[in-house]
Amino acid sequence: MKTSVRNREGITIIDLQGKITIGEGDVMLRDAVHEAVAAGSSNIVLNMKKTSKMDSSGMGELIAAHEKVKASGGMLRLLNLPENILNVLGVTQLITVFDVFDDEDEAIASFK
Amino acid sequence: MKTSVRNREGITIIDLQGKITIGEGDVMLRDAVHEAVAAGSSNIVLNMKKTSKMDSSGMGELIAAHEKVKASGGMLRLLNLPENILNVLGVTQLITVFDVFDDEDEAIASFK
Amino acid sequence: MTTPEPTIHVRIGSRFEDIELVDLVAAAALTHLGFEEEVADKVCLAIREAVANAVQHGNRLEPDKITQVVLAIGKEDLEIEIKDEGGGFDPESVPNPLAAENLLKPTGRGIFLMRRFVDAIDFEFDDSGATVVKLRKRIPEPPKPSNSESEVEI
Amino acid sequence: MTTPEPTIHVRIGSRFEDIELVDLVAAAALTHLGFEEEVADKVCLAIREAVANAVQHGNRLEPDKITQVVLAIGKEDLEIEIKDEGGGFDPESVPNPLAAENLLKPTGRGIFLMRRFVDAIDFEFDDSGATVVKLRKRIPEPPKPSNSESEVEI
Ligand SMILES: Nc1ncnc2c1ncn2[C@@H]1O[C@H](COP(=O)(O)OP(=O)(O)O)[C@@H](O)[C@H]1O
Ligand SMILES: Nc1ncnc2c1ncn2[C@@H]1O[C@H](COP(=O)(O)OP(=O)(O)O)[C@@H](O)[C@H]1O
Repeated sequence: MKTSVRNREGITIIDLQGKITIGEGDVMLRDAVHEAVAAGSSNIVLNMKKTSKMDSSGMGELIAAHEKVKASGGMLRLLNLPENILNVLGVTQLITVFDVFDDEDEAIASFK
Repeated sequence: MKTSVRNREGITIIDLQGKITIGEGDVMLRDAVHEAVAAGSSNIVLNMKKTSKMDSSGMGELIAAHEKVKASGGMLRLLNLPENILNVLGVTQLITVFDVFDDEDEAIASFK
Repeated sequence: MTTPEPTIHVRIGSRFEDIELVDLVAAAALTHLGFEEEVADKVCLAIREAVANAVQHGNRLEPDKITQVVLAIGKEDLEIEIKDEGGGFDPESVPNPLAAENLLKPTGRGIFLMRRFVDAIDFEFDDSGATVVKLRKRIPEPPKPSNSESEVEI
Repeated sequence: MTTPEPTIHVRIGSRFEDIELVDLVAAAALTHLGFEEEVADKVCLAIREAVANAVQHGNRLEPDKITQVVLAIGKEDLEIEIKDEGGGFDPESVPNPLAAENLLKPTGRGIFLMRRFVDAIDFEFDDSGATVVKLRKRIPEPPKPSNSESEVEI
């Protein structure tokens, strides 16, 4: 897993690439979100366009990220969910918890 | 493995797609060459652009094809060898047995 | 005597990175059996969850404890067994992750995902209490290897 | 006590299509170990040739005879064993396929390819005479799984 962080109009976008799975990808997702929040970002977009798979540990970290950002007074958005990840979030009904976008501009605009 | 046959200027081109390996691909290569020779083709080009791998059984059938075509009074040419197949034909020195081309027009012209 | 059914037996320690190995090997077997990628992804996720539980809950990440995975390719079904050296647990008492009070919990979705993505699941506990999770998934028809496509035109 | 080394044990009948299964499983293991595709292709070909010999020459395609392949992931090397239930043979008497008189022979390149594509090869014959081919290949450094790449920028 690989994470990289960029900024657009005051919103932090974290691009996730690879597997958000137990033991590594999950930890890296957590670290990236914690560091962004610690650096003062309140509104965060997770861009999952290049996320290849996610297991239940990854889902757990996604929920933890959601809670963490909310606790810091901000909001979390998910962007560009691949079909397989949409599917597991649907099956577990986690999809109801998240705000999901297909378009980066719209995700950014949603914070206004 | 998948074979399909076409004709250009009296030359038979057999396009090979997939694995030329023991038990299936090797047999299909043999059948395709035998059928072409039986149908009266004497000059044959094997287009291996979409050949994914070849094992020693596949190499054996390549030699058998070469001998078969020669016995019928024609010539066999190999076209578009992928890197990995070039490599195994090099290691086994079979590359010295075959006329190899990178360009279909040149392969066709070589029969003139 | 009939041809024996192919089996793949993967034996790993209790490290997270070994879960990845099992995932890749299972994906290779599913590809060979002609599963569509979308279905293969789901079955692999079910296997991954069972292996993660064996490594984490069963073997508690103790480095010398073994997790074993067997993939047995039957005539109609792929049977998968995941075995640890742990103390077992009561599958009946695992809470429903879809219940409103559990929806935001960070854990508790593994067994649920297994149930959803295979045709049958069974938990057995051997004499020592160790868990054997048995998963079963129907092999798609025709159950031919991936290189079986053929088309000869003369 | 140290973490046990992962092993993959594939048990197949003596059918050609099962060779494909071994190839895919071996490729998955090599990917996991970080082998470059070009090297992985060569090691898989060596394994494929050994399995084809076990199925064809050792077990003579008799459907009830078993071919077993073990991939043991050591600290530095991948050790591969291919075992059949045949009558063995004399590896010393296998002719050199590069010799002019053999160059156009349709067979006889399998063992040669194995020797070229792994670091070490050994033939053993058990009490019944059955062949065990042992191949060894150095695992590339760093011997980390394929998902280990990381880059965090804040
Ligand atoms: N192999 C196992 N050995 C011991 N306990 C297990 C095992 N598998 C599952 N469990 C128990 O069942 C619970 C639910 O498992 P699961 O649904 O996979 O969610 P999670 O692993 O996220 O907790 C675990 O928290 C654990 O207590
Ligand atoms: N597992 C085996 N059992 C019995 N004989 C074998 C075995 N492996 C190889 N041989 C013998 O060694 C010969 C050379 O093998 P190889 O180099 O792979 O070429 P090929 O299989 O094309 O003949 C075979 O023809 C066979 O006689």
